[in-house]
Amino acid sequence: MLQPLRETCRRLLQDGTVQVVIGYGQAVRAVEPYPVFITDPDDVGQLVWNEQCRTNLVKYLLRKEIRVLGKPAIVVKGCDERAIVVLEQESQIDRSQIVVIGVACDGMAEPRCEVCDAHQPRFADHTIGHATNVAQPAERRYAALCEFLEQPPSDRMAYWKAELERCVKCYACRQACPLCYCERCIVEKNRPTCLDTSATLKGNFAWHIVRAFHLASRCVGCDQCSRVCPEGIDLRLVNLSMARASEASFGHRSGTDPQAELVLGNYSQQDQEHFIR
Amino acid sequence: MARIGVLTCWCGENIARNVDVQSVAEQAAQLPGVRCSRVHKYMCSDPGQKLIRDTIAAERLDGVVIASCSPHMHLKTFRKAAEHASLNPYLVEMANIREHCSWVHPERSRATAKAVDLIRVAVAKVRHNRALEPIQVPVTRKVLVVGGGVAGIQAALDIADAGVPVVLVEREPSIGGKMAGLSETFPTLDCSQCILTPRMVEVAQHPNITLYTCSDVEQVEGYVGNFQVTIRKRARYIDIDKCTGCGQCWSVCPSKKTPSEFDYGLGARTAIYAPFPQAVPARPVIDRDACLRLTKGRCGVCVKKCQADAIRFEDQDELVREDIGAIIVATGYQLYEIGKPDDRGRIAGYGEYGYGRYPDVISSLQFERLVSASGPTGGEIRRPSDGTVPKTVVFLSCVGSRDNAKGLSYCSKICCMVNAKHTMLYKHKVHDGQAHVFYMDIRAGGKNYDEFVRRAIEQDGAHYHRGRVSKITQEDGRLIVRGVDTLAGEPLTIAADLVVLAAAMRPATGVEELAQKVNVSYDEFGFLCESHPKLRPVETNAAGVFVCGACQGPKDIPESVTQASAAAGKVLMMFSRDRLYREPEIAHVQESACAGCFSCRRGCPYHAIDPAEIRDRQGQLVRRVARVNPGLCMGCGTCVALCLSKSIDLEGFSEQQVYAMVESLR
Amino acid sequence: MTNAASPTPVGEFEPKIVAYVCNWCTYLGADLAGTNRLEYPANVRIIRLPCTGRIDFNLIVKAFEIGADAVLVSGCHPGDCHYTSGNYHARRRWILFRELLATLGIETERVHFAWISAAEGKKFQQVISEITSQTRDLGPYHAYREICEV
Amino acid sequence: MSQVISKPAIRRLVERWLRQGKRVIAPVQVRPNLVSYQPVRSSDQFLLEGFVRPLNSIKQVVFPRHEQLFQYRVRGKQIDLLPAPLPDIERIVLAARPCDAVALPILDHVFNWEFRDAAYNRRRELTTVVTLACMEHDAHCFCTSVGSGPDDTRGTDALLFDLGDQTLEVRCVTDKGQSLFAGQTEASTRTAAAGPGPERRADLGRISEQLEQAFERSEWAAWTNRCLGCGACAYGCPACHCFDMVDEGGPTCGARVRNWDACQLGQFTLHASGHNPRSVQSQRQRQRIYHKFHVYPKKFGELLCTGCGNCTRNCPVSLGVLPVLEAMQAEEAK
Repeated sequence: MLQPLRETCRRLLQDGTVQVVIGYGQAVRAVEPYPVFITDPDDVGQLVWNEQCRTNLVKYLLRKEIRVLGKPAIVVKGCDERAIVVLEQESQIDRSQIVVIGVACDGMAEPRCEVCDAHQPRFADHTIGHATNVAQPAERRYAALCEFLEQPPSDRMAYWKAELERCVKCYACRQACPLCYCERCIVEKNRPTCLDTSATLKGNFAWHIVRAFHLASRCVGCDQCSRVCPEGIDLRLVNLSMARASEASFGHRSGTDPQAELVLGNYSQQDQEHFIR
Repeated sequence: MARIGVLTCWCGENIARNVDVQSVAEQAAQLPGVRCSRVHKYMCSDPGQKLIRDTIAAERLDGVVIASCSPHMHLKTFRKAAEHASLNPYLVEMANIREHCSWVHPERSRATAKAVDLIRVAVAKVRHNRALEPIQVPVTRKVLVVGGGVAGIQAALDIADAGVPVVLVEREPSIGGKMAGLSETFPTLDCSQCILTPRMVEVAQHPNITLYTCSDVEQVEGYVGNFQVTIRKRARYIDIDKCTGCGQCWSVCPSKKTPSEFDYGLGARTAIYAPFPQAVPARPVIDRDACLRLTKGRCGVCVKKCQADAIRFEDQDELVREDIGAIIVATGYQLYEIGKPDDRGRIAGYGEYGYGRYPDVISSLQFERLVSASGPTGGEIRRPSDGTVPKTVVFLSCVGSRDNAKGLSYCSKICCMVNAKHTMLYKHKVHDGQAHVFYMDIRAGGKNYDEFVRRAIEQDGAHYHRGRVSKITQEDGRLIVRGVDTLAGEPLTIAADLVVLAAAMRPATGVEELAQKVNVSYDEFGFLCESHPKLRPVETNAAGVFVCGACQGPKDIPESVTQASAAAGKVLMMFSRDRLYREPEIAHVQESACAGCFSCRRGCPYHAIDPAEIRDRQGQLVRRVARVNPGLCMGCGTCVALCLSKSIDLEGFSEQQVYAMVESLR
Repeated sequence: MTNAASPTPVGEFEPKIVAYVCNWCTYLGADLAGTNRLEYPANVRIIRLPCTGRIDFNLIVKAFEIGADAVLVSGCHPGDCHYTSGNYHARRRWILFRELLATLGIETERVHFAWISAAEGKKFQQVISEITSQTRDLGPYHAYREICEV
Repeated sequence: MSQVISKPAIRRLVERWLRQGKRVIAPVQVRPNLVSYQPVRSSDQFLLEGFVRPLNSIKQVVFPRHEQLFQYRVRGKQIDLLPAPLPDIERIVLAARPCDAVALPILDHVFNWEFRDAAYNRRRELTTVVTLACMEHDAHCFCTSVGSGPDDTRGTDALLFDLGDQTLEVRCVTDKGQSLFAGQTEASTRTAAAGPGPERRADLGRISEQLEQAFERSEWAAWTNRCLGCGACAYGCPACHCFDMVDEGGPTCGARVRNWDACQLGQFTLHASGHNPRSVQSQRQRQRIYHKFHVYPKKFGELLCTGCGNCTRNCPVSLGVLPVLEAMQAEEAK
C-alpha cells in the first residue's frame, strides 16, 4: 500500500498536477501519525500508512494555511472522503481543484470501524489498495445509539450532565470537524449572544446542542470530534441520532451520494408530521 | 440610554374590564429603558393618536410601544402617527393586550400580569429596533397579462387604455378563452360572441398591446417592477404579418379529421385552420401533428393556394424577452375531466355516467357548442350520435363539484345558472322537448339570477329533481338515467335522448408550473392564492403579481371582469409612482461572516439570494458569499434559521430583537 | 412572568410557556380566539415571528434557559404558508431536532408543535389549554433549570 | 527517619476532609484512557498510582475555567451590582504531579503583577497541594528539559513518594503541608526516590536568546501548519492563564464572567475592526512559544512551561510546545 501511495504522490507532485500532498507522516515520538504537507517530490518518503491513521485530513482542505500551498492532493479513507462530498455540495471546495487519493482501509480499531461500510473509497481520483465494502444494516450502524436510548430520558440527561460537566470549551471538536467551516462560529457571535461562551453546564449544553444540530443531516460520522476531545466526551451518540433521523426520515446518508439533495434547505410536502398537532 | 414611551389603551371596556390598565401603566413605567407611560381610553382615536404624537415630541422618544389590540389591526395606524411626530415608524411596536389578553383571560389579576409581560416583551424588542427607510426600486412600466380569456382581455384593455404598454400572452392560437365558445350568457341571454369579439378586435388593434398567441411564459426572473420574462412563441408555421386571413388555405387542406378543440370534439377541423371564424388574430395556424407536410413530408397544397406567400414550414419556436413591471395571471379554467381520473390519480372520474362511452352524454361546454349558431350544427340541437333532435334532455349538476369522494370539495358556482340557461335555450329551440335537471341545491345568488332560474322552471317548464344520478345506461339508442328524487323520496328513472353534465371548474392545466415561476402559492386544487380573501383579493404574496378570473377560483363572467379591472387598477396604482416602495423588513447578509454555504439560497422561497464575490484589492477572488436582492426578499426569515453562523439576519425580527424578547421573559 | 399579584394559591404550579408563532396564521388564530372571547389559561407568552421558517432551534433552547416549562412552535398548515414554503422548512428542522432533544434526555413532551391557521381560533384555544394542563401535570422543568444554575 | 502513611489511611483522611466540607481534587479515571483531576466525592474514587499524568491540570483549583466577577440585577430603573463573594472553601489537591504544582508559583507572578487578583490569591491561600512524585514518564514528558524533575517541590506543600506495598512516604515542604499531615503519619526508616524522569529532550538553556533571532524565520509555517487552532493545548496546560471577560445574561439579570481563553483560537486577537494581527495559525503558534519561553521569562524570570507535555498529549495532531521547539532547534542545527 505504502509504496504505490508514495509513488502516486511523487508523480502528482513531479508532473505539477498538484503543489502539495496532504498525507500522514510518522511522528517522532507520538503514537499516531500526524498530518504532513509535502511539497517536494523527494519528500514522499515521509508519507506513512498504517492502522493509526485516524485523523480525517479533509479539514486541511479548508484551512487557509494549507490553501496557500497550492493545489492539493489529499490522502483519504473511505469514511473521510464523504466529507469531501459534503463540502462540495455546500460550495466550500471546487472538486476539480483537488486530487483525491483514496486508500483502502481495513479499519482503524475504532468503534465506528466495526460497522463501517466504506472501507473502499468510492469517489477518489486515485485509489490505492482493495478492500471490500460490506453493507451494514442500519440497526447495526446505530446500535450504540439504540442501546443508549433504551434508558429513560432522565438517565440520558444525567449521562450528558456528567459528560458535559467536563467540557472546557477548547473547541477541539469544532476545529477537527471537516464540516465546521463557518467564517465566524455562532458561539463567537455576540449582539446577540446566542449561547453562553462560558464552560458552564448551561453553556456546554447550549454549545453541544448547537454543534450537533449544525451537523444534523451533514455529519459523515468520521468521529473526529470524539477522537480529539481532551476530556474524552463521546459525541458519537448525538451525531448518530441526527444521522439516524435523517436516514430514517429523508433516506439521506450524508456524503454517500454527490447527487443527493441536502436535507435542510430543501423539503418535501410528504415529510412526516405525526408530532404536529 | 433608550427613551421608550409605553402607551396603554383602555379600548373602552374591552381591555379595561379584565386588565387593570392603571396598574399596567405603572408597572410599564418601571421597565428598563422606559421613559414614560401613558394611558388613553381609545388610543386609535384622534385624541389618542394626538397623545402619541405629543408624547413622542415632549419626551423626545426613540421608541414607542402601544399596548392595545393586535398589530394586524392597528400597527400601521400607530406607525403613521409616529411618522407624523417625526419618529421613524419602524421604532413603534405593539403589545397585544386585547385579543391575546383581556378578551381571553377573565381573571383580572392574571390578565393584568400577562399584559405587563406582553409589554415587557415589546419594550425589549423595541430597544433593538432600528430606524428603517422603505426600499425603493425602479419600475418598468409594462405589464404582462398571462391568459387571453375575458379576464385577461379586460385587464389588458383597461391598462392599455390608461396608456401603459401590455404584453398579452395566450397559449391558444386565438384569444377569447372559454367565453368565445359560449352561445348565450346568463342571466340576460345576450350573445356571448356579440359582446366579446369587439373587445378581442380592440386588443388586436390597440397600440399599447403586444399580443403573443400560441405562446407560453417560459421563465420569469427578477422582482417586482423589474421582471425579465422569457416567452416561448411556439411555431405557428404562418407569417401572420403576410397572411391576410383569406381562408383559401384551409379550404383546400386535405387533412380534415382532427377533432375541433373549439367545438370540444363535436366537429372536425383541417390541419391548417383558424380556431373559429372570429379568431383574433384572424390568422390560421398549422397543427404540426396533423399536417401531412410536417408529418410525412408530402402535400403542400396550401402553399400553392396562398397568394400572400405566408406559409412557413421551416418555422421554429422563438424565445422573446420582455422587461416587465407587473404580472397579471388570468389563466382561467378547464372542465373537470368527467370520464377518467386526473393524471395524478387524485381525482376519480364518473365512469358510471358513461361520458366518453356514450356519444350522447356530453359536457355543458359541448352543449354550448350545440346551441351556438357558429357551432358544428349551426345552432340546431342535434344528438352527436345520430343527428336527431333530442326530445328529452337531462342536465346533471355538480358533476365533480361538492363531491369529496371525487376529490373536489368546492362548489363551481356557475353550474346552477348554466343548467337553467341550457334548459331555456333548449326549450326555445325544441318546443316540444322536455328538460330535466338533477340538482343538489340551487345556488343562484346574484343580480337577477334567482329570477332567471325561476323563469326556467315556471315559464319554460324545466323539471327540477332534487337528487343525484347514480347511473346512466344506454338502451335502444336512449339513455336511461337512474337517479333519485329526494323531495318525493323515491327513485326516478328517465329515458333521455341527451344527457348534459355540468362538470366542475378546475384551474387550467399548467397553472401550477406558472405559479411556481412567479412564486405564487396555490391551494390543494391548484387555484391560485390571493393575499387576503377579503381585503386583497387580486394581490398575491409575490410582490408585483396579481390574479384575476377563474384561475383564482370558480367564477362567472361578470365577476371575472370585475376582478380583471380590479387587478388592472392595482397595477396602475403601482405604476402611478416613478419608484416602488417596499417594506424594509427584509434579510441582509453580514458578508464578513458568511461562509458561502448557500443553504439560505437553497431555502429561500423567493430566489432572493444570489452568490456574490468578495475580491481583494488586486482583484483576486477571496470568497463567495450570499447576497440578498432587496427587490425580491419578502422577509420570511427562512434564511436566518438555515444560516448556521447567523450571518444573515432579518430586519424587524432580528436575532437581537428575538433574543431580547425571550430574555425579557426570564 | 415575574411580577404582579398572583391570583393562584401559593404553592400551586403555574407553568411558564413560551410560544413562537407565525405572524400570518397562528398569531391571527390567537387574535380570532380573542375576538370570539374563547377563554384559555393565561400561561402562554407569544413571541410573534414572520414565519415558522424563521424559528431557529436555538430559540427553543433559549426558552428553556430562561426557565420555560414548555415551548410551543406553531405556524401555517402545509400549503398555507404566507411565504409558500417556510413551514415545510420548519417541519424538516423539527423532525431532526426532536431526535436530538430525545437523545440528550430533554423532555420532548415539553416541546410542542402545531399548525394553527388564522381561522382556527378554537384550535388555538384548545392547543393552549391542552399544553398548559399537560405541563401542569409534568411539573416545573427542574432538570433544565439545574443545568442553568451556575 | 521518614514519615509514611498507608494508602488506606490517606483515603480515610480524604473521607474526613470531605466531611469537614473541604474540596478535594485528585486524579480520577474517567474513561479507560483518560485520567483527569476531578473533584472527589468519595474516598475510593481517585487514583494514587497507575497513571503518568492527568490530561488536565490543577490550575483550575486556583484559576477556574469560569468565574463570575459580579452579577447585575435590574429592578425597575435600578441596577444592582452584586460582587461575587470571595471564595471560602478550603481545597486540597491530592496526588498532583510536580509539573502541575510547579506552575502555581509561576502563575503567582502574573496574578500579582500590576493588579493583585483577590479571588486568585484567596484560592491560593485556601489550597493545599499534595504532590505525588513521578515513578514513570511517557513520550511527551520533558520536565527535565525545563529545569524541573519528577520530585520538584516548588509549589508543593507536601510531596508523596510511592514506597510500594500500599505505603507512601510523606515529605512536608511547607507549614501548610505540615499541618495537613500532622498526627497522620508514622515514622519509618524507609525512604523512597522518584523515578529517573525523562531524558533531556531539548536544550532550553539559551532558548530566550535563540528566540530573539527566530521571530522572522519563514519556517514557522512549516513547523506548525498542522495546528487546527483549538484550545486543547492551552486548557490542558498547567501554566497557560489567558482569559476573556464577557457579560452573560439578559436585560433583567446576568453577570460579568471571566472564562479561560486560548491563544490558538482564531478570535483571540481579532480586533473589533475585523483586523487580526495574528491572522494565520503559525503566528499564533509562534506567539505561544514566545510567551512561554521569551516574554514571560524576561518579565518574571521564569519559563511559563513546566514540561508536563500535556499540550502534545491533548493535541489532535500531536503538536505542542516540544515538537515545535525540536523542529526549531533541528533547523538551527543545520
